[in-house]
Amino acid sequence: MSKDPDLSINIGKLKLHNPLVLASGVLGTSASLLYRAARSGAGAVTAKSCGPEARAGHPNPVMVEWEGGLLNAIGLTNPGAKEEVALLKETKRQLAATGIPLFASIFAGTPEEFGLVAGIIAEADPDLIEVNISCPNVRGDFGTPFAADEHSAALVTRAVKEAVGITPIAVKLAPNVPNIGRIAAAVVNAGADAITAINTMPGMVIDAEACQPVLTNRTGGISGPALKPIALRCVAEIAKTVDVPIIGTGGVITGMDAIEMILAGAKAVGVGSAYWYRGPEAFRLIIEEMKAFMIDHDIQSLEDIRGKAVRR
Amino acid sequence: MSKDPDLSINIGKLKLHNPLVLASGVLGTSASLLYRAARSGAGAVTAKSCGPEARAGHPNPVMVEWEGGLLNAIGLTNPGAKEEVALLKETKRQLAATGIPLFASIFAGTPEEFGLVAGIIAEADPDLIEVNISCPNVRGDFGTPFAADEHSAALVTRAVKEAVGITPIAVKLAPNVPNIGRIAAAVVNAGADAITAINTMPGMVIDAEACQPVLTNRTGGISGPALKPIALRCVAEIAKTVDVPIIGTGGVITGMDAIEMILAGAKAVGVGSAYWYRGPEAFRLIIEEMKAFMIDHDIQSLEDIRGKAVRR
Amino acid sequence: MKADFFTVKIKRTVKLNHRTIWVEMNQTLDAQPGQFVMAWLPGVGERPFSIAGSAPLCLLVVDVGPFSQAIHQLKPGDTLWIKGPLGHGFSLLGDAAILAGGGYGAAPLWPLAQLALSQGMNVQVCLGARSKADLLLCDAFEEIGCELTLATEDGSAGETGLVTGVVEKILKSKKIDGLYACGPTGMLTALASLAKTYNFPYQLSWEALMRCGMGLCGSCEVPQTCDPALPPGWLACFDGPVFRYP
Amino acid sequence: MKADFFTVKIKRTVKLNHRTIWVEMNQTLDAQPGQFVMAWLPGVGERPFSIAGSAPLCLLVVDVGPFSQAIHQLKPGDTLWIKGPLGHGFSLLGDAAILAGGGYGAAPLWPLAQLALSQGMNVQVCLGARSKADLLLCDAFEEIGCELTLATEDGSAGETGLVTGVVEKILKSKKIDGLYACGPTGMLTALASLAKTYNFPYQLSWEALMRCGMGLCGSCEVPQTCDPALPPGWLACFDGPVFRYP
Ligand SMILES: Cc1cc2nc3c(=O)[nH]c(=O)nc-3n(C[C@H](O)[C@H](O)[C@H](O)COP(=O)(O)OP(=O)(O)OC[C@H]3O[C@@H](n4cnc5c(N)ncnc54)[C@H](O)[C@@H]3O)c2cc1C
Ligand SMILES: Cc1cc2nc3c(=O)[nH]c(=O)nc-3n(C[C@H](O)[C@H](O)[C@H](O)COP(=O)(O)OP(=O)(O)OC[C@H]3O[C@@H](n4cnc5c(N)ncnc54)[C@H](O)[C@@H]3O)c2cc1C
Ligand SMILES: Cc1cc2nc3c(=O)[nH]c(=O)nc-3n(C[C@H](O)[C@H](O)[C@H](O)COP(=O)(O)O)c2cc1C
Ligand SMILES: Cc1cc2nc3c(=O)[nH]c(=O)nc-3n(C[C@H](O)[C@H](O)[C@H](O)COP(=O)(O)O)c2cc1C
Ligand code: FES
Ligand code: FES
Repeated sequence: MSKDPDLSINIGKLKLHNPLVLASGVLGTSASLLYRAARSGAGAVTAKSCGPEARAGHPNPVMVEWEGGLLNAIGLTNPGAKEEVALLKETKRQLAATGIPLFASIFAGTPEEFGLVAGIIAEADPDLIEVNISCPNVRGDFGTPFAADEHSAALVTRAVKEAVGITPIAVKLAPNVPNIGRIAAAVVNAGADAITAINTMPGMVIDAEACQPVLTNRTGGISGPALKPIALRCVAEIAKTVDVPIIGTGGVITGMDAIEMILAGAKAVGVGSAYWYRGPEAFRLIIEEMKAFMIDHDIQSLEDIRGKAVRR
Repeated sequence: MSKDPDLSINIGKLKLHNPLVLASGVLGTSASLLYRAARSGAGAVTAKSCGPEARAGHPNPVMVEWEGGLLNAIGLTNPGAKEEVALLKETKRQLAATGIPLFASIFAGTPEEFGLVAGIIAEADPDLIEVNISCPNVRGDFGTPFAADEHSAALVTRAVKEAVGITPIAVKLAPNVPNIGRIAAAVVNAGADAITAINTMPGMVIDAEACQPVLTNRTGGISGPALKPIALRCVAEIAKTVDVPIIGTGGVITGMDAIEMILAGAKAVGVGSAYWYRGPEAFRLIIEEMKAFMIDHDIQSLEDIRGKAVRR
Repeated sequence: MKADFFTVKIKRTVKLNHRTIWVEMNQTLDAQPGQFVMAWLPGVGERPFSIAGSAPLCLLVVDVGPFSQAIHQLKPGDTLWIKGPLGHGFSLLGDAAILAGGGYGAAPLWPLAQLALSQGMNVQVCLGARSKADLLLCDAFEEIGCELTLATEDGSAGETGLVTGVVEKILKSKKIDGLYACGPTGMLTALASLAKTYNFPYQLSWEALMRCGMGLCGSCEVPQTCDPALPPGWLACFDGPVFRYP
Repeated sequence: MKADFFTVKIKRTVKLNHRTIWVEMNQTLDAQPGQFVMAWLPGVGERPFSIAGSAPLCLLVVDVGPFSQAIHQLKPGDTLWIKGPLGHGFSLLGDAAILAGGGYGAAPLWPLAQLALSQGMNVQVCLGARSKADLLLCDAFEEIGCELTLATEDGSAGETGLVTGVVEKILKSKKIDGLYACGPTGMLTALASLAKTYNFPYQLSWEALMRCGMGLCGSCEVPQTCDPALPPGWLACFDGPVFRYP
């Protein structure tokens, strides 16, 4: 019960005052929204993924709740890399006083294009660039995600790494692969400084009455509670395989979920859908619950329990 | 409201009086259990997967319920192919009067071994042999599932097809692949008469208090409600790609779920975890609910709505 | 709140003016005035609408494009898919309220007026539109006992000009405990600054492009340029649609 | 029923005989007599145990192998993981009951006896074991007002022989409305045929190897060779552990 538990963590040289990272695509579409998330308790915030050109995204419906979680196919709505630089710069300005790191997120259609977008985004000097090779909602345009195989994942990683210089990069992986550890190893070998796992799991919600999938895009990405056991398994598998920091993401709604993610081997913890389930206070609530658990169990720092559930 | 809706379907030459198929591994461990499922309303029943040798399975805990579904790692407990033949023969004897088809299910460690097991099992003359190339719970022993890539999946399919002669085979696919349509196409080209989709999704449930995964095997397979949107998406993707009957399996708990599965393109509908959620009356309840929906919507036969939600 | 769709059947539709209908469903939806729903028509789209009545659920729909047009085609017995109620609505203060609506902004004010009257409040309703033919629910507000003032840009009914003008007059002349408004962004921005000038509490129901409707995608952010009193990153779908100040 | 684990703390353990303890937890579990729990000790395993008391939750644990041994090591304040209550328990019939327990089969009979007495029933308890030292809960049953008859194989207490013998004597001599039993499979098989011979309603709590505990894996099927009255495919974890006949 003595001193307050230490929730701070490092991702490489970056220091986060707590491990919670606003997940990409959730409220990361403007400087003010990122600022709001930061002020409401996030340890770091990630901007919505941006690509080479502006995209309007898919027509509505783009999101629906089902029994076990959420399903979305926003369709990577974004203003394009050039505009995004302005957004990121403004965000950095607003965040400066808080000391809370800003992560950018990028996607593209080819490894070369990934390099180009990364180069543009690097101008804004984000604290980290997340490389989204795993969005399930843009198949039609971009083919099977690069996260699907080691070779493509590595190619993208290398292209981005070359383009951004010293800015650290995290590669964001997809759960619908047979062996995520192998993909993780490939991107780490190719230069990834961190791994974000996982993106949403592809799914479909059908409305029998309507005789149609609910989302206009038909398929979407599953997030929220139903994703948690999938994410924990992926994080555990990655933690077994590589040594870089993992931003464990998927279905973290409570402090207990976040603790589980860290027990599975995550360094930081992505938080997205929790905003829906718990409202704008999500970060603060999760932090409080983590602290309560740590005090109860006499845990001084997260490093003491990281990966503990899966170490042999 | 006129005549009773027709729930019967065909899988190749097999006629099922309704589309519900007891999923492999759920209560398919003895003739009496298979008989019970058949008597309780199933249109067909699948025996628990059997391999070349007897296996005790994993130590307890082997199963746990979580917020959105179930997680199991039974570990393919089975008496080995030779014993299984006796079990299947006895089951056929008991089922004879009901006219309800019996599906066997097999797994093995190499394509050749799959052929061997299939050959042995074929002696029992099951109505169909399901080829389980997708069990997530035996990695340690059997490496990445064959369902992970087109080439291995096709090799196994061909080996089994050659071994069994005219007995129809269904190949059971895994959800954790980037492109399930491609795997489906490969196994159909290699001779699969039907496809069962999907097996459980790999996952992990961690107990923070215990600082451990709950299952002794650490990881397990997710089934039940949380699997449904994943299964629907897989079935829709497979239905777009190939023309063989699909046994749509995953998270079907209610009649509405079954209807959704058929709207996604399934011919038959696998039912496993529903036994837990709804008890031994699961089949009968699902059938009643399907009929009620069909009457309400003036649907005469399932063929009228099959694939309707995903046809362009 | 659970954001999945459920179906309702259309009980009847009533034409309110040349391009507006009132749609009554066959079931109720427990909601506060000012909350909204996402309405889905499979194959057509999904759009946000204010809850114009909750027992039974009613919507007021202006035909401005493909989706609203499709709603106009619906017949009694047809199905509509609804997700909601979503967001946060109005909450009444004091004894005297002024409700200002521009165009279909009258929709959420209708249940609010009913609630205010049932609580014994004095309710002043100001409606504005381009011209007389575009005004909505005037008779309805009057019949239930609201004091009604109108403004049209072309002077075809009530005062000539914007609804902000008539609101300002009333604020100057009467004791009012709160201003409640819904309408186009420009109108709300003007009302917000008006209310601040006269130091009135106000509750404005903002519009914005809604995509997820669940406070996740960021699409419906209302920037501080609309009203400097808005906190940074304010989301119409989740924090609003009603913004309450102070 | 939800089959996830929750934690309970050990309040105290009491030694009942050379290899058996009574474990009392710090919380209650709403359950019927005859239902069971799966107990999990991380790193050790998970095993089924009858609920021997529900307010607070109590288990009776015989040390027969690694898991039960680990339970014997637990101290007050230690944590145990519980999944349950699972399955279906006993349901009392009529005015006079005979409860027959073999070994730790006494466990589920204890809350059943309490319930029966509280309903004003006459309760006859027959306990059997290898020898006197193995008998469980004898004093307890007697103290609350049950009539007690014992049987040991070595004759060290009560009648010499099996519990089935004493049960048969009572069935012959008294008006009994139902037989309730828990114990080794052989004992239950014998009791089932005995009850059928004398045409008595019976409820037997069967044991079987439990894996999922949720009626899915098929591991705990009790075959008709154990009791021909069992329906085909009867599962101890889900349909039982108590089988009621007729
Ligand atoms: C909180 C809220 C409450 C509303 N309440 C009502 C109401 O009670 N009655 C009513 O008639 N209308 C209401 N609207 C506006 C209504 O959503 C639009 O009129 C409708 O979406 C038009 O769709 P359409 O396909 O017919 O036209 P479109 O051609 O698609 O669009 C016409 C205009 O409608 C608006 N619009 C389109 N899509 C959206 C969207 N996803 N979110 C917000 N605005 C959009 C834009 O201003 C657009 O220019 C409300 C909007 C919001 C945000
Ligand atoms: C419905 C039910 C209620 C029970 N109630 C009690 C009770 O109240 N008190 C008590 O002491 N024991 C009870 N048991 C038995 C208890 O589960 C075993 O004693 C315990 O599992 C032994 O585990 P172990 O690791 O100590 O020994 P092990 O060496 O693992 O096994 C010793 C013996 O225990 C039995 N056993 C082992 N694993 C299982 C399993 N998964 N399921 C069923 N039996 C198993 C087998 O007969 C085995 O030979 C009950 C069993 C069942 C099925
Ligand atoms: C509405 C929404 C939009 C998303 N957009 C993106 C995106 O643009 N880029 C990305 O990498 N991930 C995106 N994601 C995935 C999240 O970053 C996260 O990986 C996923 O939602 C799982 O976390 P959660 O369960 O906490 O939401 C999006 C998720 C949601 C719910
Ligand atoms: C306890 C359990 C055991 C299973 N064992 C097998 C198996 O042996 N072979 C197999 O192909 N699938 C097995 N499965 C997977 C099911 O057949 C089915 O694909 C999956 O559970 C999804 O369906 P559901 O959500 O209806 O349960 C098992 C599932 C469960 C829950
Ligand atoms: S519409 Fe997505 S956040 Fe409001
Ligand atoms: S233990 Fe699995 S069915 Fe009973």
